[in-house]
Amino acid sequence: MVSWLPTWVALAAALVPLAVAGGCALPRVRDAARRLVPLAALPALAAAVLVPEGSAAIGWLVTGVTVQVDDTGRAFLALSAMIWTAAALYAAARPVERPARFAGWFSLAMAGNLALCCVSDPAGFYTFFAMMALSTYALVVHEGPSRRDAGRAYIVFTVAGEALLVCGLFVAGAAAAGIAPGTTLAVAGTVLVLLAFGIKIGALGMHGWMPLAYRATPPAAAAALAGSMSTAGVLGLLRFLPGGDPAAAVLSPAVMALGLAAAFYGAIVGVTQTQPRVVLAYSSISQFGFVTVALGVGLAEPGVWLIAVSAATVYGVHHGLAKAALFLGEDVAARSRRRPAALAALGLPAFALAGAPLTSGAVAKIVLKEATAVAPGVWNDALETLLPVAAVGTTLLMARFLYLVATREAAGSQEPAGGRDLPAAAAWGLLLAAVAGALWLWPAEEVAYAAGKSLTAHYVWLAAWPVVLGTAIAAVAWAARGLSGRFVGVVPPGDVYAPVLGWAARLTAVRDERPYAVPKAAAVPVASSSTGGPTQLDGAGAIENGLLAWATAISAVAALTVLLLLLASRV
Amino acid sequence: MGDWVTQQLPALLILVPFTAAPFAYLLGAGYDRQTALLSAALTQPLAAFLALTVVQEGPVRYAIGGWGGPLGIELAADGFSATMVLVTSVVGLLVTVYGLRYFGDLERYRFFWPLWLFLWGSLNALFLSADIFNLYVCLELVSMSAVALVGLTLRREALVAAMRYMLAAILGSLFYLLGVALFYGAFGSVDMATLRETVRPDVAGQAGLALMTAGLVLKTALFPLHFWLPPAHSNAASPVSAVLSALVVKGSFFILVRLWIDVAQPEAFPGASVVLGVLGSSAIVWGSVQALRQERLKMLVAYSTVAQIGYLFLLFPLASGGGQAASDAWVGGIFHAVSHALAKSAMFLAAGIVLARFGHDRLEGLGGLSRRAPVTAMAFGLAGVTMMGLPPSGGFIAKWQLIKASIGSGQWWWAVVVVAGGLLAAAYMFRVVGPFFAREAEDLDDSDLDPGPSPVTMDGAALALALGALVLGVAGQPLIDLIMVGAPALVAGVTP
Amino acid sequence: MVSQTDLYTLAGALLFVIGLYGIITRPHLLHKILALNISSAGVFFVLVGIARRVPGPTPDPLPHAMVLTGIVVTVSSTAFALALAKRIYTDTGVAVLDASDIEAEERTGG
Amino acid sequence: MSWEGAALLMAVVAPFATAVGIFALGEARERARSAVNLIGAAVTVVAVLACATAAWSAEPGRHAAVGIDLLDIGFGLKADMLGALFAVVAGVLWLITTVYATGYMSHASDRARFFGFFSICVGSAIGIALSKNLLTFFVFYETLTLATYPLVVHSGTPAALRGGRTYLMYALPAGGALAAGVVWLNLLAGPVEFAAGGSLDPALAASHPTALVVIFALLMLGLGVKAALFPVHGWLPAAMVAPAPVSSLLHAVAVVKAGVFGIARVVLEVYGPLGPELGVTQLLAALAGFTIIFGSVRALAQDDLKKRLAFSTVAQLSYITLGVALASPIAIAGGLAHLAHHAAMKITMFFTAGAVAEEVKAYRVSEFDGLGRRMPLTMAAFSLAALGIVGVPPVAGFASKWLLGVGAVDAGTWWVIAVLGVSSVLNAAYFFPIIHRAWFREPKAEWAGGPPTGQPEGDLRMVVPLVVTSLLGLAMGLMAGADLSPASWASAVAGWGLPW
Repeated sequence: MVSWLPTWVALAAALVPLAVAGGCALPRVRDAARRLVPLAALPALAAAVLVPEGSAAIGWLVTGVTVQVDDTGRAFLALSAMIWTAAALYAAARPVERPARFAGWFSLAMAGNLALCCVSDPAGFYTFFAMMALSTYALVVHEGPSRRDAGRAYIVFTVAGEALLVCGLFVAGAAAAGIAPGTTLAVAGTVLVLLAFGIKIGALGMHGWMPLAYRATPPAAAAALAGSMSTAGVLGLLRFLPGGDPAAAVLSPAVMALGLAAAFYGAIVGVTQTQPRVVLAYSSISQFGFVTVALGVGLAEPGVWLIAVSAATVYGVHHGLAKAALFLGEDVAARSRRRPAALAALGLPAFALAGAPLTSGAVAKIVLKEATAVAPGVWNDALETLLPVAAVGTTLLMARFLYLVATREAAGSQEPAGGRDLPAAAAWGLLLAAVAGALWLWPAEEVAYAAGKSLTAHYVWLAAWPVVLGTAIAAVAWAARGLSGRFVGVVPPGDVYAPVLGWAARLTAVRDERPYAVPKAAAVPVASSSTGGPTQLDGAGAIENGLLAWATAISAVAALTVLLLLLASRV
Repeated sequence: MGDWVTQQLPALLILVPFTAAPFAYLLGAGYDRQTALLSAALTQPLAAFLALTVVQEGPVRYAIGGWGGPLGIELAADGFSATMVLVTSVVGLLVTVYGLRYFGDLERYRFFWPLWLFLWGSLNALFLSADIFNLYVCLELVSMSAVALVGLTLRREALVAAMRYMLAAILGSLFYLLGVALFYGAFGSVDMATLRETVRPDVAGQAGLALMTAGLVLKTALFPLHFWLPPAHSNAASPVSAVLSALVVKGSFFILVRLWIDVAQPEAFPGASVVLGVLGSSAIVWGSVQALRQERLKMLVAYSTVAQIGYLFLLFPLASGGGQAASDAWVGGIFHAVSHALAKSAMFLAAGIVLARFGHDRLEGLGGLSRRAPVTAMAFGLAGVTMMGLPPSGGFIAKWQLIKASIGSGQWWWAVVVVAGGLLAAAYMFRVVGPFFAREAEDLDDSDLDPGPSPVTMDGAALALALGALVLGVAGQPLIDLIMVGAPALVAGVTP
Repeated sequence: MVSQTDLYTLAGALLFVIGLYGIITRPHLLHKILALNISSAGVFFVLVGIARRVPGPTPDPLPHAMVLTGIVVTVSSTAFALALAKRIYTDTGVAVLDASDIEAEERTGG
Repeated sequence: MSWEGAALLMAVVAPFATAVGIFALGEARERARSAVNLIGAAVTVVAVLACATAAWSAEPGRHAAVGIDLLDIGFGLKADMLGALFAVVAGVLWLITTVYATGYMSHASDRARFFGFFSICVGSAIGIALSKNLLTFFVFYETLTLATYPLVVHSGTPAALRGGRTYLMYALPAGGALAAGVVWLNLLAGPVEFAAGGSLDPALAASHPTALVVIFALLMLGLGVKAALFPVHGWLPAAMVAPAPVSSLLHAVAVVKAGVFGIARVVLEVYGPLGPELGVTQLLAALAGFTIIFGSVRALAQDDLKKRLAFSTVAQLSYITLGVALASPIAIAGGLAHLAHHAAMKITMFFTAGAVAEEVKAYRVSEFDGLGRRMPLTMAAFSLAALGIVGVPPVAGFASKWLLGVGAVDAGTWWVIAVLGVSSVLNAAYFFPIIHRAWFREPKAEWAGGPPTGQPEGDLRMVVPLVVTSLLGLAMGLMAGADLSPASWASAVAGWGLPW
């Protein structure tokens, strides 16, 4: 570690892609800038490795930004930088429509994602989080037949998430400014933060966008979205959940229950899907369920939060790398002339996700288990029983995914071939290498400990049996596909949210209102009046005509005189 | 020399126009306008000088020919008188300037000049009179010249309007004279300074005051006795309308104020002042409602006068209690008279230009005025600011004072009337100003009749009057000082 | 006890009211002008009576001066009114103020 | 007279003098008129900046002031930080708008009238900003009311006249209510000066509670019309028939902000602690909260872009009112910062609406498909501003929303947080579709190729100002924490040191 490197350099390095994005917007230099995108995340990667721990406040920036480099942030920064680099390399090798534009938005999202790993204050985090989330919209709708539905789903959930987040962060921001919110407000703020980042990680009930967006986004962007940007939600939760605050403990059971339910729900709905990327989306929903469980455990007691943070970080990194590799691999397999080889290579991240022995998944599951082991009371037993079952589900999902990829052509896919296969494969290969090696090379002590532990026979068995069982069930299902086929496609991608999204669309549809220039009525005909008064006689006019009559008027003079005299005589 | 002029000021203010009037008639075409201009140019500084003298040296009294009362004629000028003389001179000068080009040397308008000078002199005499019989004579002089001016155009509507005006005016004078007779019979004097000491609220005093009030109310066209005003003011030539609305109605109002606030104490006649206030309020509402209904510009402006006169009468109930509130009401009422005089004359002068340009004054046919005659439109609009009582304008200060007096004297309901009247005024003002900006109506008018851009003197006169009303809103303090000089005891309690 | 002055005053008031009645009810302009003159006469009556207010044989001269002035004013304004009425009659064919008066005028056969 | 006094006078007089010059030069002498206009605007900017400097360097509570007395009414100006904030916003944006308007109005008629009244409006707005007491404020406020009318009806079409009528039907009764409130308050409490922390005697709350509440209601009714508070907001969408520069500077900045600025003055510097004590500011906050939601919902379905922007303004103005009405210095800072922030962002959007209407004759949101290719800079500026309004950092809107939210926590009002959240969603719901259409929909055939070759995408006199204002909005947000940023300035006004 180089101690003289100031902390803010990390943020500066993370924001390098911003300059690239700017270049992509300028007509003159956009083609040159586009070529720099694969290099844009490298400074951040270097910063993740080199910048020493520390924090610094940049007072003038937005509402004051705190740059923070710590182990958690470093892990996420490294993860994101790796995924973005691989995704950018892959994108450079594949043709997309309007490449400069794609590169611009891609870099902008990258900048946001990398920068948010370097800040720890609510407003600063929100700034980069929003930069990432909103520019991703452009990536989601960039091309492809299903982009409109995907875009709508994505933006609706993102906007809701941003709004929830900012509200939740108000409480955090107030706390940072030295204002103690009341207990109710504090809990409400925590709930809002949970919901907001829950959307990003597709937590149960907030997952509706994920299948649609994952399906439509171009492969490289999808890899970044699923691998890195969703995982940023985990970082958000780690940064802003009030771990250690007794007030938040009340939420712990709900969070754990939600996570567990997501783990199963994702698996069950996922296996019925017919498109590989949708399966991956439901896999993400399921996998982030595990992370959610860990965080729920961490909320329960002040002492266990740090364990939960560690578990969530490791699991997040593991899942992110594997998922990104799956997305790129899915595209490689679809375009490759050597599909079996591609399928074989896809097996690595698939098994890793399933938690097979010797993979990063096995290590991550051990770290996770450390966290769930400290869950309070009955939850401890429940998690111990149910998480391996959920792992079976993950295996099933992976099997379903591989099956769909393998049989895709049979399903009539008409993906255009093109681009340079070798650089694309190389980019994917880099990611595969990261999947294979990351957790074994992780410098943190607890990870190394878990890695060592995963090689022991007991843990190999613990990791292996759900995979074996899952594979067996998959095989049975395949064999009995007449029966299991009935479940295929029963749930549409995005499941329960389809009607909600339609409603949102109607809400913002323009309504053709009456234009300004509509003649009100025909002009009143011009009439001349010798007396000069109005031509139309209404009540007021009739009375006035009466008053104007000579006899009335002079009588009124007399009446007034009498009235004044009468008033006088009273005295 | 300076001293001599100072002493003779009240007399000079009457003599100059009265002397110029026959000259204007006798010299005839070609010289009448110059004569009028010369007279105006002399009278205006004299009025300003009088105001200055009054502010510096207090009220002025002057016995014509050295003959004092009871048989001789005495003139007196306190702050109120000087204010009215001053505003008359300002409006008069600008109307004269406006009239130079408006009437030109048209033969049938040649009587304007002598009549107008005569009217001016009569008004000055009225404002400077020290006794109530003299006021009767002045009232008649003012009425006769005003009636003649209304009939000046010899148009049928104008003649009928003049006749109606005339009968009402004579009748009003008779009521007034009867009251004067009763006063003299009961108190043995017509001199206001003497009456102030001797007047009692006995039967004769009550009856005399009631009769005088009725006659003056008729001549001021207070609702519901406004029947003669709209036809007379709208059918007269525009400079005449300006003078009538701005100054002539203020003449009889001036006497009312003298009688009620100065001579008789309103608390001696409690119900009556409330009646006047109620009628004033009704005038505000009714005049505005009628203005809203009008289809012709000058009718609308005339009804606006009916409404604005109403504010003046709020002075009576507001001042009746004395104290600070009375003082506020005094300033507010007179300030209103002044700013209304400036603004209303500006509006009629502008209306005159409109009539000339369009050949008619139907509201729906005035589209595009702001393009065709921007200065005219602006003069009208600025005058409207005062009419609505919006700041910064004299009208605002006046209403401000009136509202203050209402709340200060615990009679908040008059404040409601004042505010509502402002809103109604805004409503009818924008009925006029709105179409100025209209575009589609431009094609409607007959541009063959359009005499082209109006002369600078006409536009300038209208604009100057409107600006004057606005300036009062920010730099009105000297005028307020003037108004308070020698103010009646009832309202002089505390200097605001 | 009704004094001489009061008698004059009451008689003058009566004349004034009679004139006023005529001004209100008679549609023809000439009638109105004449009625006005009757009212003026009433006012002058009152003024003349008031001259007796001072004790002693010599009446107060001031009301007489006022009456004289008033007569001058009334004469001239009557002349002016008559001229105006004539002009209106020439222009419109009738000598009335309000359109509604035309019928009334025809009824009374003015 | 001290230099501060001279600056104060100059800041107010310069625009009025400009108006006189413009009227005097008339329609024909266009170059001279434009020169006078620009010089006047530039002088005004210098003067308001000088006022701001004076306010910045003054000791607390001791402001440079000038004035005249009439009756017991002291008319006067002072340079305090709150006033300087609004004055600088109005002055600087006027200069920019002048450039824009020169381009926008280049084919219009009656330009002398237009620019003349425009100058009067700005002068009144600056007068409002720098007024030292309620009466002076009222005078300029009413001047502004009137001077705006000719601008609303400028085009002279029946629609414009209708819009003008609607405007007056709201503005004039409001003026009446304001007048009544001002007079009453002056009678009750003597001349009402503006002073930080409130100028009313606390004893009044005990002796005249009902009167103070009624007066507050009258004042809010009067000010609320310009501030477009529900239910007296209806004129603003109707007034959108005015030319774009009017909508931009007046209906997004000067006129409407005069209303909220007045509310700020009354709530903070007249009523002060009496407001919460009497319970009136809580009601005001609730009304503002409702207006935020209401305006945003109404904006949703508007196809006419300017109307959509107008309803957005209705909602956004209430952010300011809401902040001012909350019992927290942080929220107050947020509200006041929004005064400047919203100005920069909304003016950009109205500039855009005008530029687009002039260049490609598109007036409706549904006509914006692919416009980003035809007018990339313009639409980029628009998008940036829209993001800002939605509250996306680092554009300015976020900073004010952030302060408001943190302030709401500080004040313990949870519902404000909910309002802010719902409003953010709604803001996105009505702005993102426009951004989506402009950038992500297939362009019309004639736009697909981008701007005409070799030419800029529009009249540069329009494009440059709107890019400048959008960058201003970005800078205000990006550097919200810096000294002298509107947010810091507002925090200083609110008496709250920023924690960053």
